Amino acid sequence: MPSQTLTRAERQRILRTPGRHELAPERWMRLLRLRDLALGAGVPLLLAVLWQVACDAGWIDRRLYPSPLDIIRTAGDMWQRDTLWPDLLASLRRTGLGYVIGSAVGALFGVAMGLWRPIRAALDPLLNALYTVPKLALLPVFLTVFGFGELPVVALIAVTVFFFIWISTMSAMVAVPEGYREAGVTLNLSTWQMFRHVMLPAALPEIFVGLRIAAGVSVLILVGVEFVLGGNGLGHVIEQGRTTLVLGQTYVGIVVVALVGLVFSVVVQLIGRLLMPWSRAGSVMRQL
Amino acid sequence: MPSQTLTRAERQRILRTPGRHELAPERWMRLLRLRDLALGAGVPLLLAVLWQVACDAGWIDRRLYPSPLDIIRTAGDMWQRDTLWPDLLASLRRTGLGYVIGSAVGALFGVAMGLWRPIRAALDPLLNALYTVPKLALLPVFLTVFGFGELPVVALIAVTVFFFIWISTMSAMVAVPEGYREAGVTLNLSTWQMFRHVMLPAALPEIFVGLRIAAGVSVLILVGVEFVLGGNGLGHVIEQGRTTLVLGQTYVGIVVVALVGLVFSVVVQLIGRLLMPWSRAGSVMRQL
Amino acid sequence: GGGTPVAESTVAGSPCGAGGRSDPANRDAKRPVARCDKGLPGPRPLPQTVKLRFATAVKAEFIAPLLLAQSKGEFQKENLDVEIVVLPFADSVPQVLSGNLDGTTGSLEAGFFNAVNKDIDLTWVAGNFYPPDAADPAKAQTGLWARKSLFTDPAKPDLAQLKGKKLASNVGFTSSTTYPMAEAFKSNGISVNDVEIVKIPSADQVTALKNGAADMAWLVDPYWLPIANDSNYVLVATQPAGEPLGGFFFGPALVGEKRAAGVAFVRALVRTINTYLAGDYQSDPAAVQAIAETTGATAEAIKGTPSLVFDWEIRAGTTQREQDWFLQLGRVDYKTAIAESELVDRSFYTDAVEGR
Amino acid sequence: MTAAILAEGVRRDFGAVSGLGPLDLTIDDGEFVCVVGPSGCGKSTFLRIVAGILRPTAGEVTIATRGDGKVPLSMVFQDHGIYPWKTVEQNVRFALEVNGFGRAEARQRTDHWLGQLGLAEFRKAYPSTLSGGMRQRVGIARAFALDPEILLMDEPFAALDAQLRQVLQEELLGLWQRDRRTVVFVTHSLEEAILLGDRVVVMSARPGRVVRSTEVPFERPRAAAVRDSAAFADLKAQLWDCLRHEVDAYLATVSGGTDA
Amino acid sequence: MTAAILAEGVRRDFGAVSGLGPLDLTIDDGEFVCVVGPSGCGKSTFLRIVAGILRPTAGEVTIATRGDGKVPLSMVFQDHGIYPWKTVEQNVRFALEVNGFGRAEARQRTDHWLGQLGLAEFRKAYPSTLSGGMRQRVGIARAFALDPEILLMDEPFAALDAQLRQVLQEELLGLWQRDRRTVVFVTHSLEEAILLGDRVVVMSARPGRVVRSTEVPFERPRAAAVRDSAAFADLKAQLWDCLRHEVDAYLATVSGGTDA
Ligand SMILES: Nc1ncnc2c1ncn2[C@@H]1O[C@H](COP(=O)(O)OP(=O)(O)OP(=O)(O)O)[C@@H](O)[C@H]1O
Ligand SMILES: Nc1ncnc2c1ncn2[C@@H]1O[C@H](COP(=O)(O)OP(=O)(O)OP(=O)(O)O)[C@@H](O)[C@H]1O
Ligand SMILES: [Mg+2]
Ligand SMILES: [Mg+2]
Repeated sequence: MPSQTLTRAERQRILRTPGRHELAPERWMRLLRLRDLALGAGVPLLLAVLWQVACDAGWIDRRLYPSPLDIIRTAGDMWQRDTLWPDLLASLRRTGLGYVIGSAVGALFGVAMGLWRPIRAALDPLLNALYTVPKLALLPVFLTVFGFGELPVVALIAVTVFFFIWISTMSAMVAVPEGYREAGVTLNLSTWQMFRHVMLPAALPEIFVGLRIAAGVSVLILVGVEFVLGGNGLGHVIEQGRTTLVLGQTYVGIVVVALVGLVFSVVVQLIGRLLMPWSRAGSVMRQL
Repeated sequence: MPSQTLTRAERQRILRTPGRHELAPERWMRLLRLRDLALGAGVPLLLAVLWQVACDAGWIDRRLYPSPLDIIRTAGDMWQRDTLWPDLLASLRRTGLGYVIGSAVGALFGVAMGLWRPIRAALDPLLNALYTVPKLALLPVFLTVFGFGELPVVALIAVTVFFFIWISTMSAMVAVPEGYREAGVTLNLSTWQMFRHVMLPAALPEIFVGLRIAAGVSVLILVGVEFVLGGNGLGHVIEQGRTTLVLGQTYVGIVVVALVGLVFSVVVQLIGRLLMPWSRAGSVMRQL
Repeated sequence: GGGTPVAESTVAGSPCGAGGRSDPANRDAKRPVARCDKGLPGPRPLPQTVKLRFATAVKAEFIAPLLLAQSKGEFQKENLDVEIVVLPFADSVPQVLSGNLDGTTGSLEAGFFNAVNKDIDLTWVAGNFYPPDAADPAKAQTGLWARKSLFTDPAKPDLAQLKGKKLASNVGFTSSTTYPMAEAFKSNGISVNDVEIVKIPSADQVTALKNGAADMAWLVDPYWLPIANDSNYVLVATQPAGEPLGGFFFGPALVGEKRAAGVAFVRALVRTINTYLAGDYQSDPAAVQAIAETTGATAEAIKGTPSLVFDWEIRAGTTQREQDWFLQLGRVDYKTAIAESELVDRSFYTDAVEGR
Repeated sequence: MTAAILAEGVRRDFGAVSGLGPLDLTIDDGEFVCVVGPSGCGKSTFLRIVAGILRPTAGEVTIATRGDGKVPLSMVFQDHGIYPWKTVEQNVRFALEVNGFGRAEARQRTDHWLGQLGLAEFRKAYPSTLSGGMRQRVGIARAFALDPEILLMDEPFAALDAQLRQVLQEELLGLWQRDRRTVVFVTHSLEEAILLGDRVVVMSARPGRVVRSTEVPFERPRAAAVRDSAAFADLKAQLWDCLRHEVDAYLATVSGGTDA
Repeated sequence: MTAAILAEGVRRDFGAVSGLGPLDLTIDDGEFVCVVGPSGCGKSTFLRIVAGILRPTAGEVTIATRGDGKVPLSMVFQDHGIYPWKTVEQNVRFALEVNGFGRAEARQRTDHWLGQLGLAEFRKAYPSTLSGGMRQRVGIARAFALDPEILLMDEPFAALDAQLRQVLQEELLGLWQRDRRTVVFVTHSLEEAILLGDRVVVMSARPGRVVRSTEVPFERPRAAAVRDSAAFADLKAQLWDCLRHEVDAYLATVSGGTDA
């Protein structure tokens, strides 16, 4: 029957076969991880090489923008003269302390405001307004309250970080699907248990996004504060290089700050993964 | 039978009755909204009154920290002399433009990196490092690229906002439950349709948290940039008040900035609610 | 406001006269400052309008010559179209080099010397000002203020007692005030390295003094006002007399191919000083009003600090003296001082006042 | 006998939609009541009100417990109600621990019930790696392990294969008979309802009211053979008619609109 | 007759867990195949592989479509698979529009199927305001409206009351008979399987293989009375035995561990 044949010819074939991932999952994962690493390191390297070439070719004025090799050289010099290490340490101490304090208080407010509407209603407009108050403009207040030395610097970082964690945590708490809470109600959970076993884990992924954002913010604000306050730290290194036009020093400072931010962010993400083993369970597609 | 009686006496009674919300939902919602408003306005007002009292009583040095009434008076003066309005407008224009551009580009990167792992792998370390580069330290680069005038200011705001939206969007995309994608696969969605109808709406709530955070950030960075650049704007008002010791002006600037931030944040949240009508559908508990 | 003797006598026929010049080596506090008559030297408009762009870190009274020259049309008379952008000195240097700016304003901070050392063409072509009572610590003014209680005899403060104390500063010893401070310390037998720098922005230094965060601070206008009459603080060092520590810097174009425009620019500045900013200009309400308008400050705030002595001339040896201290303190990244001839070009203002 | 659950004029509106009509129902202490009714009629809503998750819009539910169990009430949710951030084991054990069971007992009960429900092998698995039926079994294990005085079950066996369903029905009956727990069991299977319940309650279409409440006349323990009896078929037919009437009414009302 | 779905040695592992054993199955074009099997044996996994959501770890599935429908394949998910950010109506209509149905036709089909499924009144409602059964009906409406050449259904009627279930079974049969669509229907109800299918496939316990594949000998259209026939009871008993064997094996293996 011709029509039958025709119909057969028209048939579409769809194949479902194992992909490379299914055929050799371990090898494929290793390959993927290698690819990721290569890409992640390759792109910045490529940019650095381009920059170097542009400098060598004279397209970029080397007096103003040192080349990557210049920066490495300067960094080596500074390292040998022991002028980078103490600043790095000072900055790490400040930002670490400020970050931890700010995150803790921010999470506290976020949780309280996320869980209880009256607290949210009472504090949301106020905190929203305070959020955008330029903290550096309030320096006199900080100096008066916290005296001098490390304390106002740490306080400024903590206050800034606070707002980011507050918003993330509060939003995350409010966004927890009600089903989880309802199940908790039938399990007779106390407020604390409900928080500990239901709200917190449900909100954790979003809170960690906030923590990651705030990690960067804490480094940024640290540098900003050190521009004007506290006579050492990476911000000071950058600022001093800038005002005295020792630009090599400035760019070394910038690169170190960027690396600190990168490491900080990676650490926060790793902690997140450790704390949320379930977040990758059952994921099949996402690996590709 | 005494034992039977005893058992009866031991019985616990649990009642499930309509709450105030169920008995008169509309009235109750109105009351709640009123309470929220009262709390939201009351707390800042209370703080202002306390501050005023402290100033009047001389606990706070009025020459350094003007009282709320002083600030209002100064604001009135400045308004009449037409010295506040143009700065406010200039700042709003800059921050609005920078925010929109930064958010758009950030969302673009966030989406691309959230959806395609190779892009994520390639750019994540680089952007993570750039995130914490103090943008103000790169002012010369911005000026060289964007010339003078509004452009570098807007660019600085846009670049800063970019990173926040990028992280939020990317995290939100990666966190979209796979089930949604799987359903989309069986519906033969194209990449664009999958994005438009599945990934974007699923990620929207988290993206809006990022947008809210970035709204504040854009105002903060605006003020920071105007401290050093651009002879007008609210940051200039604050800084000029500080450098000329007209502290009333500084505090007026700070208060106006705070209000701008508050309004900005509220607007972003309202837009979010409009765009996500489903987010409140079916919610029963959350109203209380 | 205060005042300073002014060189008189204008030689008839010359665009300004002998009063427009003084011996660069003369740093006498009572030295007459260079001045011409009002409205002189007269404009000599360029054949074609030249656009120039200059940077200033802030719009404040001390930059009034530039601001008023623009607002009063003095640049226009020279057929110059000058745009003023607000930018810190350090940030403006790259822009001068790349041609985005024709010149900038600032003081002799370490960055200037480092820049020139790196072959960045920047030339100091005109001075700016000095405080009227410079070198007279009895008069409250810009200078190093210290807590009185630090000294055994506050009437005759011995700076040696500041050893180990905290100095509030926004940049540390890289600014132009390093030189007067260092000289003051040296004459009391201590070094600036003997004090501890506490980094605090200028606007917050008084707060720092008050809450004990710092023991002393170099307070510039107008930050010393709140403690001017406070018996707890004493002024222990001031800017040197008769010696501007900064001013106007030209990029390569203005020194080279656009030299005529450079001279016209300086001529307009000089004329502005002579016309509006000579002597105790703050007693002239119109001048105060003009400054208030261009800086955005209130008239009262301007009158709160005394009239400055605007001086377009560059004293001999200023660059050497600054560099000496920066070299000694290691604040510049080279070892031997750059010669004044590579840093300074006085020909612009001499040409301006001599009508060339 | 005393009432364990006494619902009087219970209504629940969701905005303009009334989800549960005025419902009056008395459930005796120790009674096993099966609830059937058209989809969307308010069965889950009723259970949620009894469980204290929702409040009624009007009316009142009085719950009386003997106080001889650690947990007064617990519920098996239609959509499982388990936590994705806890492993199978943690989901069960944590519920026990927060309800006053000691560590050892909690562990022992968890092990027991995971075993009964065929989940022992998956104790360390996260719910996202389980099949639908396995997830439902976790919810069932949790409720059974808690051994509540009143057990609310919302279509608990819907996602289970016929065999497992039978096994669990027997487990449930064993549990119920041992301590005479009160059970409210929502199901869509009339057979299941008749096989398990002391009484079958038929609800009307939304907003659900009780349209019929029938005692099941079969002796316990009921053998599977009961299914083949004429009385069983008869009862089932009656309930079926009653229910069909409701469903037809429902479909007639709601399917209107643009479709003929 | 040609095969619509040809599965050859299909396996799927999840890490160390093998979810689906080597499975060989041929489903003819236009055939209605019901799949039963113990909970967790890999039924959903198989459907997901056919639907292209998952790839097999080994083996191959070949799907052949006639190309006479707009949509080659569509699936009703065990957990509904509908989007909370779309209303009931949007959930259905959007699926139609992206699959090449014109606006007018999409609207008309949406209206039709929402009506058939008793959802017309809730067309503007978001899924979070629906009952479990209503949500499942949205998923069914979407799949039916798409009128795919191959329809994969994963326990589609589990959350529906007995009556609605019957109504929808008839709808499904009507759809199937009209265009002779290929249907793969996973269910836990043997009755449903026998009543609907041309063939019933019994899967083994995890990792699921085909342990039995039985043609259903009843003529179509099948009246409900078929249930009462001896042949029906016999077939059911056979399948039941086969299945029990699997479930018992399953329970014996997995419930081990700490529990005796
Ligand atoms: N994403 C995943 N990660 C790990 N294991 C999985 C995943 N999905 C399924 N499995 C495993 O595969 C097996 C089969 O799962 P599947 O969902 O196919 O079962 P099923 O036959 O549909 O069961 P049910 O009748 O309960 O729905 C299960 O044992 C489960 O543990
Ligand atoms: N959160 C909510 N918001 C709005 N309406 C709701 C909500 N919850 C339930 N409803 C409505 O209440 C009615 C009853 O819902 P319920 O879940 O109790 O039904 P059900 O009897 O359990 O149905 P099923 O058998 O399908 O699970 C439904 O029509 C639904 O639309
Ligand atoms: Mg229900
Ligand atoms: Mg399944």
